[in-house]
Formats: sequence, structure tokens, C-alpha cells
Amino acid sequence: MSVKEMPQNWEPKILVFACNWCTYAGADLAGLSRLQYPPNIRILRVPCSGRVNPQFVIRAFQRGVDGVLVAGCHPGDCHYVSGNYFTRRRYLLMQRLLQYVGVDPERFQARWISGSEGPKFQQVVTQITEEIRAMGPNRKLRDAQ
Amino acid sequence: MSEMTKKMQEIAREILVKGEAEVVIGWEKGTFWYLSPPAFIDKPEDVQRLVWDDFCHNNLSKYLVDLKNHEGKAAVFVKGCDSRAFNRLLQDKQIAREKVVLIGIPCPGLLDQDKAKELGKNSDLPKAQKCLDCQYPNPLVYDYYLGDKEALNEVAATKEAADYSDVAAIEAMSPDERYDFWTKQYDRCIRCYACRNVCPACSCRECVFDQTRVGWIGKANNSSENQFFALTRAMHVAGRCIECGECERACPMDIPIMLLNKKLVKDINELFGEYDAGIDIEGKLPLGHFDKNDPEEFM
Amino acid sequence: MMKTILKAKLPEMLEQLAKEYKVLVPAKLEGVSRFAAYRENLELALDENVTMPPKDIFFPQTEEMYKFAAKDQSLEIEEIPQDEKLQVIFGVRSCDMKSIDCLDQVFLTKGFSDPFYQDKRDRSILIALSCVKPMESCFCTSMGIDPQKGQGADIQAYDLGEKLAFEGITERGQEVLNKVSGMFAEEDAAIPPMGEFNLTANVEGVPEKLKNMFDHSIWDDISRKCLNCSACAYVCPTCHCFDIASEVRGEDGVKIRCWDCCMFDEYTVMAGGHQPRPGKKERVRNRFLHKLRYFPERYNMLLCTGCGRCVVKCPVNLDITNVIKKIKEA
Amino acid sequence: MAVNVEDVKKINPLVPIKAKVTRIVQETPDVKTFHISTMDDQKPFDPMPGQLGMLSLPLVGEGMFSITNKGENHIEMALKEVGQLTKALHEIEVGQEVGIRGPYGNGFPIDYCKGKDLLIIGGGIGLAPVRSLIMHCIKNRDDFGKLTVVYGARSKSDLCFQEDLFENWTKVPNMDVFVTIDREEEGWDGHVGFVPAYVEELAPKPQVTVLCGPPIMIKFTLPSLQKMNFSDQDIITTLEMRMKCGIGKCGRCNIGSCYVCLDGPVFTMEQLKDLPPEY
Repeated sequence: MSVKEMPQNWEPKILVFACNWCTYAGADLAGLSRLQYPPNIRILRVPCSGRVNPQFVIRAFQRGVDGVLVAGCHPGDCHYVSGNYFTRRRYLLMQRLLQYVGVDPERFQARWISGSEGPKFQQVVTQITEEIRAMGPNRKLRDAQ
Repeated sequence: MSEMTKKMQEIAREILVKGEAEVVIGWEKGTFWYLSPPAFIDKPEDVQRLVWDDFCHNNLSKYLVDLKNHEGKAAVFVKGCDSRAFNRLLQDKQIAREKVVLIGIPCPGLLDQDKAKELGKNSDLPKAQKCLDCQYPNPLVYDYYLGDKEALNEVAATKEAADYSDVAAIEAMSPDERYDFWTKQYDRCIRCYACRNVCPACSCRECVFDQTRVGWIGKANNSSENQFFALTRAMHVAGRCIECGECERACPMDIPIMLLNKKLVKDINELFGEYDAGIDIEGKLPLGHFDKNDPEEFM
Repeated sequence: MMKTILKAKLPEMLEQLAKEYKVLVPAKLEGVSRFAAYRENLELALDENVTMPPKDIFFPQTEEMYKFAAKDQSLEIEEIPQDEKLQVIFGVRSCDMKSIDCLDQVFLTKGFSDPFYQDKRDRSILIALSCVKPMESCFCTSMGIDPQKGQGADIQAYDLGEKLAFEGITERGQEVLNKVSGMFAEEDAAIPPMGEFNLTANVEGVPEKLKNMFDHSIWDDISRKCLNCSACAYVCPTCHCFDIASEVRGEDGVKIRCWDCCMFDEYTVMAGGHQPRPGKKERVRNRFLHKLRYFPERYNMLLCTGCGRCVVKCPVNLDITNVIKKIKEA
Repeated sequence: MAVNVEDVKKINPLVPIKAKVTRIVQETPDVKTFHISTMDDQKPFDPMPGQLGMLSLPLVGEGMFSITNKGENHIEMALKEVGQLTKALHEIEVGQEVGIRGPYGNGFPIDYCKGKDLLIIGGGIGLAPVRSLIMHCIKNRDDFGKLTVVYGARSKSDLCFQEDLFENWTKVPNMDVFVTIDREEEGWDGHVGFVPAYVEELAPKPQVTVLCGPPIMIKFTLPSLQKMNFSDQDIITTLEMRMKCGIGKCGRCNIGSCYVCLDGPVFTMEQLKDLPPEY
């Protein structure tokens, strides 16, 4: 969609699945450090990035988010030892599947953000927000309601 | 009567007479010449119903899940794909090996039913797509084997590289074209769940799509919910799909479901190393384990 | 004397009617033949019956019933206005005409009329189309249906090969024909004889016989290969069971009804977990008893029209004609 | 003005009307009775004893429940917490707006019971559907003969409608109420034992018996009743199936060619004998 067709006053809506132990703490740190990031993101705290079922991602697109970010601890740092290794496999695959059915790759991303990486959290969500803002609203997989 | 049909009937009779199994699951002739649906034979005098021909498509291992809590033993005929399904179910502890007698059949590849219906009996019929894609036509596990064992080894040695040209054709489209393609396919879906129910990888006792609580799944039939169903199911069978193609054959709306499943098989191979489901029962499922050195595309 | 028109002229006639009515015709859409709103360049499917029966015109797979909004303790319920345009449905085969009769019995009789169905049904003018050559899966004559005469039609159309002939039956039908009367030639036309049927079923005495067959062992035998999917029910022109579900978005929602099938576990399971029909046997038995015994008991007609769709679409070829045969032989 | 059955048919029978919960009574730890009136304090509809109503909390779902009683301006439903909807209903408070539609089903054969001695047997939440009949008989006391109620529950705290059982109904002329619990319990000096045995012990001599309770109770009570030489026509019970539409269309609640929502939920033993045992 070109910028011209974009609805007026549209703001991207981005859902961030943040693991409780790393990324959520990282987001918290970003806040405590007064780092500004776009208000377009909604953070959904999950016990582990491994908790994020592929259905959650599809459902988010159905209900109208423009982008999804799944974020968790760096490999090796998982609070549950190996949860994020499974996440990595699952979403490497899911990302390709989503692209295969026509979802733009920018709209679904995964990142490792630790509890000490407040600035990285800020930088990642800002970058994703801007990328998606440039792309316009997501209409794929969306339900009519 | 073909030689193989004769052998099938003989062994089925023997198994029933000796009491090696209570029931033999095979195929019989259906309503039309191009249909050979599953048959359950309990009595030796019924074995003449069994046939082997170019249309014995149904994957019989799926029925073993029904017999999970059954006391007695079942004998089942397995082609290559049925045997892979058997291994998969065994791996998921859905069935007990000692309760099943497997009778292996070498499979030359079956014919396309839709084409048979369209072109008629005396025409030159193409093989079913799933059979053209098949890399394991011969059973991988069996107690009895009805073919020539030497030929079996020969075929096993000539495993060809899988053909993903159909998947690649879709990958070559633009994102919008891909989305249009899949939307059109799944707009046809009537959500009859034949694909799920025929699938040997779909063995959950309670499927998420049977959930009645508000919010879990959408019961409405529309583009969005149908795609939700398609993608969820594809992810659920990823790494467990044995490529028997039954979902696509069973689909009353002719949705190319295998194009989704093959894409996942292809990507699993590329990302995590060559893996064919239902070959090695000791092996770990691609999404059921991990490697610390998996590709790192996230940062 | 009949009103005839060249088949090649049919799009023109439909075009004309579409100015006045919503016109639904059998069409091939994305590889599946079904009834669709007429539009230019639509690929008509007149050679054989459509894959998806016309039932979804009156009883859509998903239908919104009413909207609601619930916040704290308050609740608002809002009905959804229905379309009001008259619709002409062209090309309904005799088996599907009969199925509409079955659906009418269910939705319009026995004390309650279903307003969603009735509304669409009342707005419909049906043009039945005669068959000439049965498909290999057809067995309508076995179900007492005349493939060349659609029961309950407003207009009967006859397939004459090159041409179509039309006969107004009801006043409403006549009115529709009058709108396009200039396109017809008046001529004597012989209706071609019906071809031979490949499939048959003898249902004589079956409903009565089934009264004492509830515990018969054939149900174990018949049900074993069933996968408990709903392909048969969803392509069936007469299957009419539905579910009522909520689609909720925050505090707003819409109540929908959608097709359901007695093959599914959640169809009968009660709150608390009690399941009156726990397995394949019970469900398959209920399906066939419903078609061949319960429905005749309740509405005095079979719930099968011999359209053969389930015979074609069942992934395990659980063929109702074969079931009937087994019942007869039992 | 209350809406009568005919009006309901003219209104869309599948769309609920808005109503409110005016009173909630905690009957037992897991049973509550809800009093429901329309927004202008009228009876949502006028049910016959034994008929059903579809109660809806739209965000959660809707469920078919028996109507336990009707008042001047309200109807009552007693619900046991078993599933997702009843759990949500147990959490609501007075003033909650709900959807309601009905009445559905055939109800008890009041005319047939007129002038006869009735034995009403209930177990657990099974007293809920028959309570509407008991209340009807009490309101029209002269139309019926002797009224005997035998009711049992697992424990004292599981007895529903205790105010009725131990206060209200004991004062009704020509009516006996016998209550039993399954096991001995401190603070209980009444009868202890299962319902079927108690019925046999009491050996009442009614003309018509109405029973409702868990399947196990019905199964063991029937032989006792047969011993008392009841004809099948004089044994009446109510059935439950999963229901969605309530008007005999959706097909869910079929038992053979009967629809419980339309032809039931009240059946005589004679009718049940002709139906497949799929309930």
C-alpha cells in the first residue's frame, strides 16, 4: 500500500510478546532510564518466549495488529534453561510459513533482548514501528469485524 | 485378480485363522472403479473382499488410533506412507507395537482419482501427485512382506531428491500474489475437518478446533478464520507430516493442502537438517528438540 | 407450446433479470461449482449439478443472528436487518428442489418458524432445471424424485440440448417470465428422455425396518471406516443441523449460527462432560437413522434426495446406497 | 403485560429479550436460584410447569435451563455450577442484565395429573425442574390429590430449596415432604439413605409419579416403582440434552425422532420405551 492510500490519522499497532525474565525487564529498564519509544506497541508479558503459541500470532493479526514481535532471552540465558531454543526453531519456521502465505516479513519479527538491554528494546521497537508505519496498515489475515 | 490381491487375501486368511489378529484392515472395491476404500475384515470367509489396485489411497494406520484402548490385536496392510504413519504414531505413543501385525506391500505409486473420474476407465491415467512426490514407496516396518525383498532394497537405494518445484513456484510470487493465492484456496474451505480426521499426524485426543469456549477458535466460516485454521494445522503437523497426501485427497473442496505441508518439510530440512518424519522412530522431532547451533536469524 | 431460448442467449436473459432481482445461478468459482450471484463473464455450470447445494442460499454456513454489547451489568441486544430484495434462483435440479422441501419442513413447521430461514425462503423464486444425463453418483429416482420435474418450483426449465424451455408454474414464476417474454420463442418442444442411472438404492420398507435395528451389529460394521469428519453433512443438500456461537470482541459481540454436524464430539457433549453419543458407532448410526428413519417418522419423507454428493466426497467412500443395501440385507 | 407463548412465536424466537436478575438465592454451595424479570419488572414469559428457558450471558454463551418457579413478575431458574456458563452465572450479582428466551418444551401433563395423588421424587439438582410442578400444585391445591415429595441429596448442605423443604411445604395441607441424605452427618436427625430405598420404605400409594435426578437414581428407582405396579404412562421424568435453538430446528437434542427442546423435556416411561437409549 502506498502512503497515499493510507487512512488518515492511522497509527500502527504492534503487539510485543515479551518474556517475563528478560525482555519485559528490558522494557522496564528502558522506562526507568526514561528512554523514549513509540506508544504504538502493546506489551503482552509471557512467562517465556516459548509460551507463545503460533496461534497467538495469527490471532493477533486477525484482530487487527499491524505487526508482531516475539522477544525473549538470548540463547543460553533462558530462565527455564532451553525455552528460547524451542522458540527459535518454531519461529524460524513460522516466519517462513507466514511469508509463504503472503504476510510481509517485516510484520512478524523475533528478537533477543535481555533485562539489561533497555536501549536495545527502545531501538528495536522504534525501528519496527517505523518500518511498519512506512508499510501502512496490515490487511492480511484480518477478520472483518 | 492381481497377484498381490491374491497374496493379500491369503495372508489375511492365515492371520485370522491362526488368531494372530482379530481384525485385518485393508482395502476393498468401492462404489466406483476408481475407489478402493478401507475394509475391516473379521472373518476368514470375508477375505475375498480385499483388493490391491491403483486406488488404495487411504492411509490405514490412522485407524489404529481408534483401537488404542482395544484389547485385541489388529493386522494392517501398509504401503510406504502407511508405514511412516505407523512409525509416527508409535513415536507419539498413540499405539503399541505389540498390538499390531504389519503386512508390508511395495507400492508402485497410485493413480490420480480425480483424473480417473474425469478421463474414464480405459485412459492413460497419471499418478497421484502425492505418489510422484513419494520418496518411500516401500514399507519401512513390517512383520510380513508381500513383495520381493531384493526389489525392496533396490528401491530404497534409489531415493531421489525431493521435488519442491511446486513450492518454489509459490515462493517466487510477490507477497500480495501469495496472499491472493492462499485466500482463494481457503475461501473454499467448508471446515469439514476431513483433512484433520484423515491425517495420521493429527492424533490429539482433543483438538483445539473442537474447543467450544468462547474465544478459542472462531466457528464462523470466513477468510480469516479459515486461514487461522489452515496455518494452525500446518504448524501443528510441522515435523510430523509424513507426506501421505491424504489431507489433500480427502478435501472435498480440492484445496492444495500439501503445498503448505511440503513448504514446512522443505524449510525444516533447510533450517535444521534433513529430516523425514516416520523413518527413524528413535530420532527426535525437529520441533521437539533444538540445537545450540541452529541458524540465528533473530538478534 | 413452450417458451424456448437458445442456451447461448441465457446470459442475456439472466442479465435482464438481474436488473430487477438478485439472480443466483450455478457457476464455477475457483474450481468449485456452486450458486453465485449472476455477473457478466461468470462461468456458468450447467452441464451437471453443482458441488455445493443451494441450501446455503437459505441457510448460510455462517449467519449473523443479532449483535450485542455487554458492559459491567448492562446488556444491549440489536437485531440485524435482513436483505429485502427478491431473488431468482436459476438452475436448481430436482434433487435439490426436494431438499428445499425437506428444509422447509424443518425450518417452517412444527410450531415454530425460523425467521432467518423464512425470510430468505419467502424472497426466493425457484427455477428448477431438468436433468438429461445422470452423473455416475446420482440416484434420485431411487428416492422417488423425478429428475425432470422439480417439486415446488415456480418455473420449470427443461434442458433441450441447444436450447432451454421454460414453463411458468406459479403466479410468481409467471411474473418473472413475463419480464423477459420478448426473448422467448413459442414452440413445441420434446423433452429429451432421461439417461440410465448408474447407482440405485431400494428404500422400500427401510424406515419401518430400521425401527427394530437400533442395536443391530451392522452399525459396528458400517461405522468403522468413518473418520467422523463432516464432509458428507456439509455437501448434503438436506443436512440442516447448526450451532449457535458467540463471536466476541471485547465488550461487543455478535451471535452467529453456523453449520454443525452430528459427527463431531462437541455436538452432543453436555456441560459436565456427559456424552450421549460417545463414539463413531453412535454418531454414524444417528446420521443414517436420522436420514432414513427419524426424519420420515417426524416429517413423513426421507432426508436423502439421491444427489450423490456424499458418495463422491466422502474420503472413505461411506456410500449411503451401500448402507441402504446393508440395511435391506440385514 | 407478560408476553405469552403466541407472542414469543411472532417475535424472533431465536433472539433473546433483555432481562435482569432481581434476586439471587444461594441454595447450596454450588446451586443458586436466579429471579429474572424484564426491564420493566414483568415476567419475561409465562411458562408452564416443566418448561425451559434459554438464559444468556452473551459474552460467555447461552444455556437451556428448567424454570423452577414463576412469580407474579418474575421467573426463577436454579443452576448448578458445572460448566463455563454456569460458572460465569454464579459470579454475577443482582442487577445483571441477561438475555432470555422461551418458554420451550412441553411441560408436565398438568391436566392428566389433575385430581390425582402425586408422588414427586427428586435427587440433588433434580428437584429444580419438578419444583415448578410442586409450586403449581400448591398454588392450585384443590385441583390435585395428595402430594408426596421424596427428596434426597448427598449431604445436608447439598439439599436445594431448604426453606421450601423444611418450612413452606410442611404447612401445605394434604402434602408430605420426606427428605433424606446419603450419609450420616452431624446435625442431621432426619432420614439417612438413598432415595430408591427410601421410596420403597415409605411405600406411598400415589397415582402418578414424577421423578427427576441423576441417571443412577432414576435407574434404581424405576424397579421400586415397577414393584408398586405403576403403569408406564404414570411414571413421568424429564430429560436433558445439549440444546442450542430451543425450537426443534438445530438438531442437537434429538433422541430418535424426538427433540427434547420441543417434544420434551417431560417424557413418560411409556414414551421413553420407544426411544433409543441415547441420553
